[in-house]
Amino acid sequence: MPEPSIFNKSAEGLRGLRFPETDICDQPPLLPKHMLRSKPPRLPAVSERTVVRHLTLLSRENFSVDTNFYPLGSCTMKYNPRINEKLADLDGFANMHPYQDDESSQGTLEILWHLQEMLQHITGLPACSLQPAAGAHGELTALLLFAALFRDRDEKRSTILIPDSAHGTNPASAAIAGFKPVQVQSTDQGLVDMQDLKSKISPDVAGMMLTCPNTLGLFETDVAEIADLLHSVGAKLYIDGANLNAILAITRPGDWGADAVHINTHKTLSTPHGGGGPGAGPICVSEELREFLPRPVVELDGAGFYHLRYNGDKSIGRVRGFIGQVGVLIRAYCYVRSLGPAGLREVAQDAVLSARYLRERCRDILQLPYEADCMHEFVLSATRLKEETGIRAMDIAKRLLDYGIHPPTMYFPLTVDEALMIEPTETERLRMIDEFADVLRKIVDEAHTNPQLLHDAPHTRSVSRPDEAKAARNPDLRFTFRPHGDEEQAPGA
Amino acid sequence: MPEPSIFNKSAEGLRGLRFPETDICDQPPLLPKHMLRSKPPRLPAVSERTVVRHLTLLSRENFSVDTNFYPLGSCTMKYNPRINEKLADLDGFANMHPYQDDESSQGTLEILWHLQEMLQHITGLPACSLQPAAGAHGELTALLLFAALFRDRDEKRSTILIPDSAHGTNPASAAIAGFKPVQVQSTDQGLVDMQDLKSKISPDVAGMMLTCPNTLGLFETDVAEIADLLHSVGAKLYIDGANLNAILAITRPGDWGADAVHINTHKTLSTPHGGGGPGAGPICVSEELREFLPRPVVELDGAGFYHLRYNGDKSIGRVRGFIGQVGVLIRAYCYVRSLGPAGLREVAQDAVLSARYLRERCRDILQLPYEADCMHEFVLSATRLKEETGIRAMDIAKRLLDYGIHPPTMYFPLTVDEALMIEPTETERLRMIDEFADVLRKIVDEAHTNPQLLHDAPHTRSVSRPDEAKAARNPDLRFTFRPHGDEEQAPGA
Amino acid sequence: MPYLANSDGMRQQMLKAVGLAHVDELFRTVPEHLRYKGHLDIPPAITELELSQHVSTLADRNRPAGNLIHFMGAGAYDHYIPSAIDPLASRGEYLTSYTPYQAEASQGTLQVMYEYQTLIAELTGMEIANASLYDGTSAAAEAALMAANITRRSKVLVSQSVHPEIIECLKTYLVNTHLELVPVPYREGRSDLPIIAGLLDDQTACVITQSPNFFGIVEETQKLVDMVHAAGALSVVHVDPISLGLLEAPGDYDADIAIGEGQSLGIPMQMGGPYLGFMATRRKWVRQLPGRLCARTTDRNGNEAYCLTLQTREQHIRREKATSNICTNEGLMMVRAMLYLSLLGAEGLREVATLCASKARYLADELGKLPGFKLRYEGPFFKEFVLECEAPADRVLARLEKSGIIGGIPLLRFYPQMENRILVAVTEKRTRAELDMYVQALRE
Amino acid sequence: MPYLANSDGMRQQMLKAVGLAHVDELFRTVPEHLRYKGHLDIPPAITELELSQHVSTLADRNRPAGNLIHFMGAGAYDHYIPSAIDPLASRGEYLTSYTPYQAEASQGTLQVMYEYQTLIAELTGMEIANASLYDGTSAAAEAALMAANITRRSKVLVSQSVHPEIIECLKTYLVNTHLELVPVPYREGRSDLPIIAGLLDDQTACVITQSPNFFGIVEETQKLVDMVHAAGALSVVHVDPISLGLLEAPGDYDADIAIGEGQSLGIPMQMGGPYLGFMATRRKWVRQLPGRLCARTTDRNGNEAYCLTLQTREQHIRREKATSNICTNEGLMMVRAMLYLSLLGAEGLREVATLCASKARYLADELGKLPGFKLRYEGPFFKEFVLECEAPADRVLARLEKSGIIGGIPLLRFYPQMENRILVAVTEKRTRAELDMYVQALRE
Ligand SMILES: Cc1ncc(COP(=O)(O)O)c(C=O)c1O
Ligand SMILES: Cc1ncc(COP(=O)(O)O)c(C=O)c1O
Repeated sequence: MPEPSIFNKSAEGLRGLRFPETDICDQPPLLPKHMLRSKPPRLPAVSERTVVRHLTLLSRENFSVDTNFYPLGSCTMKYNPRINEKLADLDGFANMHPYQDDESSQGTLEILWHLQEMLQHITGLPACSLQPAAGAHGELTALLLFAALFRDRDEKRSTILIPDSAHGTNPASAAIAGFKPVQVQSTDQGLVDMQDLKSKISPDVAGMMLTCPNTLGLFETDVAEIADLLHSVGAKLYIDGANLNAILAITRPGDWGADAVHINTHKTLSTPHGGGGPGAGPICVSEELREFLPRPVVELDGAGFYHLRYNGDKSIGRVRGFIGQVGVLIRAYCYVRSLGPAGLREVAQDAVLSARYLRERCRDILQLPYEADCMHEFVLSATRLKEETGIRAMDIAKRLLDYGIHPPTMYFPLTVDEALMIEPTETERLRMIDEFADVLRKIVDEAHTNPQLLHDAPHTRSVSRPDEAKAARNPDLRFTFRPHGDEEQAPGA
Repeated sequence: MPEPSIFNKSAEGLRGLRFPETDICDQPPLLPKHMLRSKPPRLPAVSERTVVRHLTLLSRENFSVDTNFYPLGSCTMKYNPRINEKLADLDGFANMHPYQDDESSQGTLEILWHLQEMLQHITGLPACSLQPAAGAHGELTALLLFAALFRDRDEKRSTILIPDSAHGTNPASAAIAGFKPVQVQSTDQGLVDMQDLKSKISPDVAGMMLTCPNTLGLFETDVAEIADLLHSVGAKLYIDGANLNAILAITRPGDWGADAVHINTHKTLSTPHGGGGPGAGPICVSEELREFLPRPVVELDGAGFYHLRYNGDKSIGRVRGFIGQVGVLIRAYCYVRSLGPAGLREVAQDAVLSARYLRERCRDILQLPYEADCMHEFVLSATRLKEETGIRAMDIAKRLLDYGIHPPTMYFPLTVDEALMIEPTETERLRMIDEFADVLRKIVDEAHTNPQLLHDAPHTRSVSRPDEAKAARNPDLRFTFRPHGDEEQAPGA
Repeated sequence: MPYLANSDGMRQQMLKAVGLAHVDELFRTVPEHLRYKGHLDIPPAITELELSQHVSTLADRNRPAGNLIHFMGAGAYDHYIPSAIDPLASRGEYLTSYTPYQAEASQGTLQVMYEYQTLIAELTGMEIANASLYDGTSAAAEAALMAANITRRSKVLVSQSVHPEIIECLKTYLVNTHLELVPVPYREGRSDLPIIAGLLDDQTACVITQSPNFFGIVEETQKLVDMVHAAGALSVVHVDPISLGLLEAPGDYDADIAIGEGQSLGIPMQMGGPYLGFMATRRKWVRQLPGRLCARTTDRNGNEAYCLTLQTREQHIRREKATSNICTNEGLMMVRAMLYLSLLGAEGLREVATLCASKARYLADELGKLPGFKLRYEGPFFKEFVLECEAPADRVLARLEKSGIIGGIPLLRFYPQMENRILVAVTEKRTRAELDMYVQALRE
Repeated sequence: MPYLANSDGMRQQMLKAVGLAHVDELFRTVPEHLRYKGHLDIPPAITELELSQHVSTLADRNRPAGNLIHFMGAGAYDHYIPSAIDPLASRGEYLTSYTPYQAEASQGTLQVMYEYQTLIAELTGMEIANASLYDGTSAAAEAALMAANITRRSKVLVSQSVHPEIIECLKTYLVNTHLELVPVPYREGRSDLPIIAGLLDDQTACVITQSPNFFGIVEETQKLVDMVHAAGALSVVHVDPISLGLLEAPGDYDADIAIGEGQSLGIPMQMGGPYLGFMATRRKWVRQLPGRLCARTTDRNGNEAYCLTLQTREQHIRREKATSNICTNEGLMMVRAMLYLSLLGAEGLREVATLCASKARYLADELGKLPGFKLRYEGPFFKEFVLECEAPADRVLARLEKSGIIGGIPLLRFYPQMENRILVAVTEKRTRAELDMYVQALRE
């Protein structure tokens, strides 16, 4: 039985929460009549119990890290420690207003300042802004810093170079920031094609956005040369840090010559992904970009007092309200403190080891498009299987659901056909990783013996594949109320 | 796939939690060698993530109030408000040591004192002990009070009268308290047989334990006469308050002449049942029993100061450690405050109305053994269906699971054959109650058309009916470790 | 180390299987000279017990709202958070899942998303809503880009009665683009309609206003929208979702894009984030909308099913042509807002809104009677108002703090000329006694 | 009203369906003169917001352990609670389910129960364990009844080095039965073996001791058990579960019934309850065991399944012949203990135990060096010890409190002659600095 809509459970007179009567008497009308709402919104009228049951039952329809192996490449779906949730929710953090003065918020500021420092050490860059709300937001912020720097120097540069294997946010961020993204080819080894890159380098280039390790899970071995090349024409190197999990305490973007990098806390630093967010995308930048950072930044004075600095003439301003995703950042701080430098290094080692091991186990099941050592993730291609059986990466993905495993990232990066990008992470056990390989083999067998089983997968979920074409044709984006109001149709209500 | 045992996930070297190194150096051996454990317990060695996944997946195997209609008669499985959980978990309550002095625990003591008062008002009796840990514990405590009273008066009384429809805890508590339980017949109306009762009344009778409304959901209309009868021979009336939900603010045991009553907070006052507990079973008693109450009791002095009184020569002592189920009692207090007197009355009205309505809807589906108006619950009998189809109450119960409904209480009370005791509670919606009746009708149809379907039910759970006979024959009560230690066998691990 | 899944034994086994002798060989593709040889200057690992003690000590160094009587607002408010929200939103199945790209493994999140979209559409009176943006501030920038995209025009007017951080954020987003941002001075705490009228031209993509505005004043939105429409531009209005329990909704006055900060909908203040940007608009502009969208459709068996839709608007499909670069959004905050609105219903929302308005009015009236204090603006306000003091605001606030009252936000923080002004916000949590204490503290 | 599921309209519909005109008619079977006509003297309903403010204020009136440096023990201890416990144990599926009578709808709770039974059996070194009793104190009474039942003997000896509340509870349970309780004085803080030997006879059902005992001292359990067995009686030993990370387990010294208070296993102190009584024993006595039991078995398809078993021991089947009257037990606390032991594992438990013992030893040694203070007993102790002061204990404790230290429990509370003694407990949460503060505060 599918869980009905909350709107179908609505019945006049029911309530989930009541508020006290006002204790203020004899007030004149509070607001002029024409400003008042005449038609109330059709929010559901339901009891608390109905809401609790609804959300509890719906939650069971989700796969999650807490319930399933979730080797979603590029997303680093690792375990989210519960202590971090608990600490970030402490009253002393949760109930702080963003405009409280520094003196009354020393606890949070101390955490944020230390996190800035930690991220600087991890990335090897000297300055940090915690403001961006997610990875893409960090990309945008950093590109705006580049723009500000060039504006400050009266240089006109309008191009941002981006490899073809890049994540979609890279070109999108470049465009939103007002730049023209230009694509750089990859070699058949899956790395930046240095020839192509050189051909596109010019004084109009403001910078390059490079993911390293890249989205194929490969380390860009030429990264230092790329940095030099860019710098030689006065352009900047931006590192998309989505894959930092592979290189924590192993190698640092700052040491490659990068000018800026973002960190996805919700990947590398294990803040939970929440079904789509929130994350945080702090950036670290070089000394010359520091003065352009958004405000506020957290500073520590000689007397051991932490404060938010809001001034700075050259700051780009701000990319969001208030300080940043503070609640998320506290979790990230806790995570780094729990691991320490040695632990961070072990994270990277184990993440890479798991991927390498799993890749080895998968090599004869599907195709490995690239032979180079992978880092924390690797891509498989189902092209041959598709030719042989008509079974696509999509079908494999859906069939995995029947085995209780969340599918890898599909059809990304775009440079590989029928791609499945697999990232086991350091928090999944050998036994489960072995099981994944076994299941994948079984599915490939099924593709040969019973392809229909895969075309029709999944079989064990509450729904089969949704008709996405129909959804997009005339999108049904909200509940349709019946003309007569009382919506109650649902028993589970 | 069933979730493997946590012991099958164990692998040497893993840990869910680490503790700091000691910061104390150079200590001599802490304890003599012969006192030290030589063989460590075989607890699992697993990471936090393994534990989280294990318990999360297992939780989904449960039906619960949060996820299913749960009309389990006699158990009052009503909605458990979340605010009560949140407030009882506040640091100021959760981290209090039971021996802190009164001065540092005024907040908790104030709540407990007020709860004593509230329960006294609800039951109509002047004194209260919050100590008992559950209903059965309250029964035992009250019977020990009776014994203490008679000892104090040098009266020797050894019999406790108990109706045949009583819950098993009643005779069990009487026996544990050192009394001899004697059974009283019910009439074919489902009420205490006054003739039989009179025949068993004697000066050896210490008291009677009466559930009212009784376990058939019927109000014992002769309750005041019963009290008089008992009192006429110097015996006491104990009311088993498990069914108080039906009569909150409607009628009060104290006004019937009861000498003692227990309240199951985990039923009537909505503290969650936790898969078996914890509950709390505070008792309210008459003035003459007050001095025998267990210690401590909470008192309020003239200066507005709350304190725990531990002295009292005649106190029976204590039936457990410390003060009582304080965390549970705080939830009960919150619940009563949220409803107030008018709300409590509405609870009773709605609970009874739902039962009456559902009974009406079920009357032509199975047999109604008693015609009298029911209170908050009612009993159906499947005797006729069993004769006609071989389908028993048990089969109906198991088939209900396939429809996502938790079965009613089965085969209780013992006075009804093939009993299904149904308590919808005031927190379940009309729509769901209607659905229950529809499903029950459907199941009875299935009993005629496809009895095998019912014999084999449930079909939709992760297990079918467990072999209880096998379980009892040679009970497997704990994991069997393999001789060689490392238990890892489980993929989901 | 905590959180790692494999034991040393397992590691050895894996290394062997991939033919390596030592973990360092895993990083062979990292050029030798790029390998980090140092020791990160980060404190060594601590155990959960130590972390818990350490971070709790830091939390205690803060002075959160609960310990004080709190009148700060300006976009983040101390509203009551219903108790059912935390235990539900924190269920592992919501907390630890990814963006619901795999629909069959995400029907839970997807249905919540669909219901959230409906709730926001209803709340704002608009046709459709997306499934969240980073926050209410960046939502304004997204709206400006969207309006420019729809109208193919390049001028963005913003009233300076809008929150100054929103204006700052707009500047930051737009400075390197072809769009021109024109801030329009306000008058007596309200958008200056005549000036806006004068600036509206055939290059104006949109006019951004806020109501209740930064100073708490309810704008004359209907007039404004009519004016904007007359110039062929779009009206973007930033609203307080709680206010919509009482005030006219953007859909009622025909606004084109409604945005706002969802923090008030069951999200703790947590010093600024994570919050929840919401956005609602007309159905015809769905393809210009930034952010994720969930649609109801059918599965292969014809059963109801939910999935993400119109992903061709998004960066992972359309790349540089996407309507926005947003990827990770505020999913879990959306779950909280969905819960909040479902628990309150229209009635509950009306009650909260009325309590806020009534208490704010009471406090304003009482403060206005004190010598040395007056309301700065006369316009009708919702839950926030500007108090003008004879004395410098910081002195007044310091006096209040002695009584355990955080009296509001000194406007000097945003405007150098506003040294004597305090922005005071009143939520339903403030009791009459607390309001009277506020007045009393200033009377003494 | 909150929590009620039906609206007035629905109520009317239902009333009509049952043929009644008014709700009062629902109670026709309640004799008129018994109906309550008054108005309950209970405060009127308050909303969630008001309740939350009211109860939070009360919580603030307490001074919980976290705000102080805490050395209280005597059966309830301030141990660290791993953070994964709360979010898992509070999942609605565990929190709001009933006793798992319907096995197919309760496999979650049942499997946890089975694993808990295994964990407790392992921890105590015993063959089997039940699925909880009310608490560690009443568990002693249940054990006495069980021993009497097994041996068909009637004398119960209890050493007075057992927690005085346990002795009081035993008295309360046994006073009206045919069983005789004989408290045996202790000597130098330990069970007096010669006296016990003298009292043991062929009517002795069991001897109840505690180790570490009420004064923190580890008893000579092996000798004691041998003696008890020699008399054909059973040895009931009450143990601190944390101590079993370090100390010999009851099974090691061949005890017959091991009981204890499980609060230390991840359950907050919450001023005394709900806690968790555990009990473990020999397999041959399973039919005499009180409390619920879960067994692993197979279902009809031969798959592994769990169910309650041997319910014929229990009150709902066997009524007055049941082994105990317990029905509702401490299910959710059992889930917490299962989580605690799984998270720590044997290694973690050993670490906690060692930290407690080591810190307790350090504090005792340092305090012993101060003039005016000495350790009262010489026996080896685990995490608790008795400090003897020259000054009255309450004066000493008051001095400590000035430094924010709750120095322990004044033993005067239990024994009139112990005016100068303090029972001091040290858990792994106390830091070296805090121990030094304690010493410092008494040195001054
Ligand atoms: C390589 C890469 N870059 C950037 C992003 C965008 O990060 P976010 O989702 O935090 O905005 C992602 C997210 O999936 C990514 O995988
Ligand atoms: C009628 C009746 N009496 C007593 C009890 C025992 O209460 P508890 O389980 O709280 O010990 C119950 C519990 O089911 C009951 O239904």
